[in-house]
Amino acid sequence: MRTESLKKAGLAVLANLGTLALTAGAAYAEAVAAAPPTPDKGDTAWMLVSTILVLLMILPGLALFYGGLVRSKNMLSVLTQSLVITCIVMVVWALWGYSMAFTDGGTLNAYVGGFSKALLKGVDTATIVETFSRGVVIPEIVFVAFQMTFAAITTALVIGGFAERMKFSAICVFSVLWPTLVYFPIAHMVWWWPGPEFASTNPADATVAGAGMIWGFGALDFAGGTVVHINAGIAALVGAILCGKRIGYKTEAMAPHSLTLTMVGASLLWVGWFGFNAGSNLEANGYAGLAMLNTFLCTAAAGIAWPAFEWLLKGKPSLLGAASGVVAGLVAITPAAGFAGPMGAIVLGLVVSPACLFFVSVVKSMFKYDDSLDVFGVHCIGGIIGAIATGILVDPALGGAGIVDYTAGGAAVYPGLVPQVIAQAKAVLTTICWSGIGSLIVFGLIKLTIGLRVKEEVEREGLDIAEHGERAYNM
Amino acid sequence: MRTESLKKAGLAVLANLGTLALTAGAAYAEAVAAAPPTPDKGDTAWMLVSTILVLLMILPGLALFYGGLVRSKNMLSVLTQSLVITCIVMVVWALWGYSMAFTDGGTLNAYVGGFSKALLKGVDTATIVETFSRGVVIPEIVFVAFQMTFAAITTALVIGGFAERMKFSAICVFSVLWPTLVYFPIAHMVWWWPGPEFASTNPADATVAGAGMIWGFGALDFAGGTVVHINAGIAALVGAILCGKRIGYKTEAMAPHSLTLTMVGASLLWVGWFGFNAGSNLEANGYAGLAMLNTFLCTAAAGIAWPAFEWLLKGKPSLLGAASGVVAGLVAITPAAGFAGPMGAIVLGLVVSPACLFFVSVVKSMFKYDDSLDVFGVHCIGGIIGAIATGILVDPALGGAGIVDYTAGGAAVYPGLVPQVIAQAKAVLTTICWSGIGSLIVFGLIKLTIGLRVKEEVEREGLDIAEHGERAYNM
Amino acid sequence: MRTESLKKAGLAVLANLGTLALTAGAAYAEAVAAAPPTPDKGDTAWMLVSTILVLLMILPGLALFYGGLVRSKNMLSVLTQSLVITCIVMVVWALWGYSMAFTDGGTLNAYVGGFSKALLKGVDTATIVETFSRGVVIPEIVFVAFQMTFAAITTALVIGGFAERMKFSAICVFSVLWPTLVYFPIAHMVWWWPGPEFASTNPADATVAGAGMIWGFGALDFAGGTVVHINAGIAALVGAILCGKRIGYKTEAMAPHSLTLTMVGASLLWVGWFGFNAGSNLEANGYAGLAMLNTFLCTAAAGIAWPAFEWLLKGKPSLLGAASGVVAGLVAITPAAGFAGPMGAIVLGLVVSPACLFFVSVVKSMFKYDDSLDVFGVHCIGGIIGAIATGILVDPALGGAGIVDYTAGGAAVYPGLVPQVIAQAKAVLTTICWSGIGSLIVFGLIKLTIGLRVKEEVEREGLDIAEHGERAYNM
Amino acid sequence: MKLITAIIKSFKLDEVREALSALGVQGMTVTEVKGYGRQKGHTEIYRGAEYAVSFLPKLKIEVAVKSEMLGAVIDAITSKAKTGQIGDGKIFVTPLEQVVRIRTGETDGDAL
Amino acid sequence: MKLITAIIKSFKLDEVREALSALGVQGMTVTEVKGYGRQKGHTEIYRGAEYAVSFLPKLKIEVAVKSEMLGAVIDAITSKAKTGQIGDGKIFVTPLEQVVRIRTGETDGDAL
Amino acid sequence: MKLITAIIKSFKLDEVREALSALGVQGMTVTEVKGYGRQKGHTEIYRGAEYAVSFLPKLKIEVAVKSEMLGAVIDAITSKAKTGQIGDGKIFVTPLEQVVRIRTGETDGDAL
Ligand SMILES: Nc1ncnc2c1ncn2[C@@H]1O[C@H](COP(=O)(O)OP(=O)(O)O)[C@@H](O)[C@H]1O
Ligand SMILES: Nc1ncnc2c1ncn2[C@@H]1O[C@H](COP(=O)(O)OP(=O)(O)O)[C@@H](O)[C@H]1O
Ligand SMILES: Nc1ncnc2c1ncn2[C@@H]1O[C@H](COP(=O)(O)OP(=O)(O)O)[C@@H](O)[C@H]1O
Repeated sequence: MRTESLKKAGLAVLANLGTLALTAGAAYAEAVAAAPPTPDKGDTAWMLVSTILVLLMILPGLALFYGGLVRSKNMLSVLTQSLVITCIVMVVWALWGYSMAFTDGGTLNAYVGGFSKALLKGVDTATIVETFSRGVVIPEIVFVAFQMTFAAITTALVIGGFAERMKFSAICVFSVLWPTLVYFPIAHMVWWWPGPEFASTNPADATVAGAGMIWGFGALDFAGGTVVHINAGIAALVGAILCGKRIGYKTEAMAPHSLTLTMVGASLLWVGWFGFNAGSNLEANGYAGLAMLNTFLCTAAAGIAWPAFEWLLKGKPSLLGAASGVVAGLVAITPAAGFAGPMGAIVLGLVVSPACLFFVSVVKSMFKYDDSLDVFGVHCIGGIIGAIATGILVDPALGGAGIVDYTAGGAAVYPGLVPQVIAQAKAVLTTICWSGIGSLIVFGLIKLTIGLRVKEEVEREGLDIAEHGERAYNM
Repeated sequence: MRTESLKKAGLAVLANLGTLALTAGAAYAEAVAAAPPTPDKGDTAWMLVSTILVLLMILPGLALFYGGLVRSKNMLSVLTQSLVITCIVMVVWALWGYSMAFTDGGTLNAYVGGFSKALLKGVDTATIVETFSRGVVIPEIVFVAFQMTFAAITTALVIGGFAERMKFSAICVFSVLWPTLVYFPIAHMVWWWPGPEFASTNPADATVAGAGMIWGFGALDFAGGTVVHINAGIAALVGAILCGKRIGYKTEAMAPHSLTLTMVGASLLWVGWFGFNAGSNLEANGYAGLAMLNTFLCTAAAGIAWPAFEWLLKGKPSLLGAASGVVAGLVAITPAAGFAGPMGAIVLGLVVSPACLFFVSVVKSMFKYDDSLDVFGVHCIGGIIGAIATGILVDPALGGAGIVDYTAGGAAVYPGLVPQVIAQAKAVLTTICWSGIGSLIVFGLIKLTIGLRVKEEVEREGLDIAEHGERAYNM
Repeated sequence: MRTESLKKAGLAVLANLGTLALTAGAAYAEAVAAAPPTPDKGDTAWMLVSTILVLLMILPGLALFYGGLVRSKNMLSVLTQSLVITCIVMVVWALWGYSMAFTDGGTLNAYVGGFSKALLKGVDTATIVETFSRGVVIPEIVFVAFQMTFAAITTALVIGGFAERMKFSAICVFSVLWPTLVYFPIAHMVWWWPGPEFASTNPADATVAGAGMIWGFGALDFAGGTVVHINAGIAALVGAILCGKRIGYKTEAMAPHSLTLTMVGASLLWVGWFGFNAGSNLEANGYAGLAMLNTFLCTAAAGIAWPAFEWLLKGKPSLLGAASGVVAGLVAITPAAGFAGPMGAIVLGLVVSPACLFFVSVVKSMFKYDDSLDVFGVHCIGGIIGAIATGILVDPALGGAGIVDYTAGGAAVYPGLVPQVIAQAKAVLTTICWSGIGSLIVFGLIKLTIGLRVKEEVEREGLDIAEHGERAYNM
Repeated sequence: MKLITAIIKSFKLDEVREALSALGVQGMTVTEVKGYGRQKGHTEIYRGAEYAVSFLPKLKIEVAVKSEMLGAVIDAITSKAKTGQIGDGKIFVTPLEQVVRIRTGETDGDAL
Repeated sequence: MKLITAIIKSFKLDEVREALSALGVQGMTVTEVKGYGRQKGHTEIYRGAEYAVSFLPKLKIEVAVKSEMLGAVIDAITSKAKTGQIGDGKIFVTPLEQVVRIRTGETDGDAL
Repeated sequence: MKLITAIIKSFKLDEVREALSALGVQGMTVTEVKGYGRQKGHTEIYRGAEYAVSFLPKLKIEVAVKSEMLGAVIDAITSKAKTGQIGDGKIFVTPLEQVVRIRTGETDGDAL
């Protein structure tokens, strides 16, 4: 088994070791009880900051990135949706989401956690969670907050697929159901594992047995390429198709009402993404530095490549192209952030931009779906490319960081191109299926009950006035 | 005496222990001299970041939140006022503010500090201040900067009450006088105390004797519910009344010129508020994590509740409602941030929004004052609700963190609902009175000398062109 | 020799000690090999954050500050240029920039580094670099990222000089050539030195011999007054002159299209500048606190002084004046951030604003060059004032922090006003010459080959549509 | 029929609209315009540069009326839009030959 | 010659322009306006305060045509801009005495 | 009296205004408009989607003058607004029956 040694962006909660002790043996549990590790304040400070940065990504980052792209009559609807989704998902996370993602799920553990920490029961200022380094921990309450922002941004990302036409009431229901059926399980499958202490002191099989299913594939996902981006991209596509095209799609001009705001949004996404990617390291050390540097370089390369290809193909390099490239680069490096080397990150950036550009301009036109803000074309496609590339770029021979083998004292190993890429592909496919089916159920249910779409007059007049009773601008 | 053991968001400056040694006894002073604690770099890093975050709250956070709500002809006046107030208060803080707030005031110590640190005398890279944990310190110079941002934002908050009509010269004078007469004393009354080392090694009475008056009530205020929000809210109301209503108030449409910017401002307030609330912990540990999580959850709940009530009552959930809810939630959780439990924070958020909504829509219309941007309705009312609720939610039986009893080795205690709520109420009332009277003096003085209000033509044409010679937009 | 002991914002890479061991002697090298220092996680966390903050300064900070000042038809061109320059410089930095700036340059070491770390060879999660305190290190990969953002912002600053008229293709070529010929060498000259360990254990001459030329002058530059601001200011002036004036300059109204955005940009510059200034300390300690406090106070004073002088001279204090003052204050304090005392910082702020105001209004009109966004008048002039003032304000007698004398166990010394100001002046002059000549070569080359300037119709219609095929706003 | 075009100060719109409604005028069209006239503009200073802004924001109201309404409408506008200070604006009357209501195809008097 | 001024709903612009082009009309000028009429506005609520917004965004199209084109142009606009719902807009026809093309100095019919 | 309506390129406004002032014209009203004509627009591409933008930003100047000024004003506008390139714009002249100055109630010639 090669999977036991993968360094993964999830972690075991020490409090759960009781459960896991079935396989772990009593000796370790006692040792932990004897001398529990204390959080380093540098790590805690970094994780507090990372959490704040992910909020910045959503509010106002994503809200502006998306908002700038719609027509001004729908601006407030995008902003309101982003803001209210964030609020709803956070409350849901505290009530049952954290528990569903980050506790042992008993017989369903391969797919989802349980309800033992519902209402954050047992989480207080003294409880801790492990990072990826043996013996290094951070306060659990900080981890709860950090992961909460991931749930919120993933859900908010989805709305770009059906912007300018979905009912606000449908959005509200979606933001409760979708995380519950789709996000929390996938987060559990990818990020839940027994932790480094257990992994270092137990046979590999035991660690896999205690982990989520996708973790068990041996797939690498440093900061959420599958959980966040592929997941959101698929959901957006499903939502876009079920909702139908916007009135006037492809016949009326639907130019972005403020590329200025879109650029501000893209910039704040970049700034905040360091909380996402380097924060996912859970520790302030050289690996966080690597994740940061990669997040700079892949993004920079992608930010060059997209407008460069536009320049070649359509004669003009555009700001929206550069901003789209930046986002595509950020998406692609997400799973690879702490695994690739800096030169690998640059190459990834150069590849992801033309691929996404091809999708949003050629493929989208071919299949004639109306993914308003290209969530599928940028996040899902970029996420898939990043996920697969991670399996390649992690190779130390290519400058990658290798995979931590906990059973071998934390040595960096690489199982070889084929098995690793297969593991990545399995993770991608599982995510696509789970998210596709789950999203279909969620949007289908809403469509059949309260309905997904606003009335035609509302869509024509703009959602701002009709749904929210306000206008974005009164100049 | 129950008050000695309260954990409060203020701290003793070790350099002052000489003064305090009158009560502390020579033994401790020597011990400190023998082995002064060194700041942990994780704590220092966190406090540097927190300070920056509070600046982000004002510039551009608050400036945009307020600016978006005024008519475009007055946009620059709001921005200029926010920016210049921040600058003035910072300079005043360095000259005499820090000293007035955070030194021993001798015979006036119950109300205000002295001038021993005027011009930051004696503050250098080596001096330190205590946090709330015994033996944990941070560099004093960082504390000076952190607290400076609090003085600046509080003063800037006030201008929302009389936006679109006050003279810029009056604003400038206000920003020197008001902090001096109102803010610095209240900060001293709430946050000045002998510190954990002293409190742990002395009888409770001695600690109270060395502390500011409101601290002495035993009132809890984690991050400034009284000092910042109730205080600014009252001052805004007084300013609004003395300044009089805007021309056209209630007869002309005064729709916000850019809710987009208001939303950006609200988002940045949220992002920056973690510096405010979690930073007020002065340490990067689990309590900072608790303050952060509460700041997420109360805000999220309030951000849901406000538009939900609008939906119920007026038929449409609005963006401005959601943004107002977010701010109300942030205000309410401020005093409670490190005291309430996560579920308590959610409940607080659900309560504060309808209360503020009621004030800004019903009460304000009833009393017919023109608090332009609802500083009173949101900050003062939200602050009062938060302050009172803190006394309840801190109860460990409700999931709260309890109150540190330094004389009992740092154990968490709770004096009971009635005494604690009374302590909170006394703090609220004292703040209302001091701020009300102080603000009346300040605005009254300005009105009688240079005048508060611009001429009618200026108000009609807009303050931007008339007072600043510029327009915000030239599209 | 007085120069050996200066505390400078550059540092030795331990990996280079092999080279330096020629002078250092084998004993030290062995000692280091025996027990390499480990990064403190608090320092690492702080440097991660600082790096992110500098990105925030550019994107969206600088982009908005500049963008708001141009006419709306050229908004996207400014944004695209800022974004794409940032991307290009980052990639160039990883490929050869870091190596040219921060490695030993062999025989050319006084002027520029070598290519030993091209493609970031040898930089990984385990390599470390020294800070300014003996025995204190941070991960090299974090330092690479931190310094990368400096290279990017300096290059992006330059475009303000010739905004609204330069071809995008010329901008792209510039952003590869200029850093290579101008920025990397100057960064090396100012910031490359053998580091505190070497300096503490070797004669002063040996340290100077291993350092860059300007470092060798004994000049102080805490965070890049010369490298960043004077450098960018000169390059902008050269570019503006070679490019020629905008059509309609001084005859048509060219009012800023959105002072709102300019204010947001100035605010984010201030927020991010703490990463720049306090981050340049490379450690989270009291000196970072001092740099932060000075960055607050000088900026605040300058933000008051500029509109105050406008008020006196032209009758109205403007927002653009306050924002310009803020930027001038930030520029001026940059070289002095960790050296001046708080009161010195206030004085510096009060001085720099009227000086820059005089330049942008009087001198610029006299010489009739079209430095579109006053990069020369604010950054170069402000930078020169700051650089010279640093030599005065560092004096402990004026409240300054003094200069670390590593050969005397880290004591704070001051060589006297005259020698220190001469050292500062030499640094300023060297930078002006190198940047002036280098920029002339770069812009001259571009002018002679692909040309610098857009066609007249393009300039009239606006660069957005003609060069990027988009409009910023579709309201 | 006549087309009445009035240039007025922006803050007078609501009063004018109400007065016209009271007269039975059922529709009007408003445009944001910049006016140049006897009313002086102002100077804007951006950093060093001074710009004389000679165009001031005004509103243009267009009302199509039956000829017999002309006097009443002009009086209403004049009285409501007047502040007595320079820059109050002007009223222009042009002949209107034909009116069509798009929704119904009604014409002329019926279309107003 | 006639100057035709039509107030229409914004989203009808492209259809109208195409129809006019098909008739051989080579130019037109469009302005964003606010219309007040039988079509009711909406209420906006900002925190407590409610505003009745009685002006709705419309587009004004101005087309100068030779008199013989008048009927065809009116028909084209009427048919394309019609949704059948209140607020579709109006067409106004005013006499046009003279037209000059600035570029060439051509006048009247030649200038259109 | 005549109402002169000119569509011109935006950057020509200041020159035209000065020329008219020189002729003694004391007022004018300017509107931002979008023009469609022989001058081709451009294509905008947003991610995949291409939009042909056929409307270009222009300024509309309205000047009410006494009939005897007509020729001079037309000449002034024509000469100042001309670049010789397609899209320079047009001048339309319509009859003006009545003018009122709101401030004073003066009418016609006195009101200009
Ligand atoms: N001859 C004119 N043609 C068109 N519009 C005019 C003319 N004269 C004035 N206006 C419009 O009327 C407005 C008010 O005119 P002004 O001369 O400033 O004051 P008053 O109306 O009090 O005489 C101007 O801003 C302009 O929009
Ligand atoms: N008398 C009028 N004068 C000028 N414009 C008018 C007049 N009546 C209507 N309009 C314009 O026509 C638009 C549509 O009119 P409205 O009465 O709402 O519906 P309909 O055209 O279906 O009768 C209005 O918004 C206004 O811009
Ligand atoms: N028939 C028309 N009716 C109204 N406006 C017109 C007409 N023809 C042209 N215009 C206006 O004049 C502008 C310039 O016309 P265009 O045909 O592009 O160039 P030119 O004036 O050089 O012939 C157009 O953008 C439009 O605003």
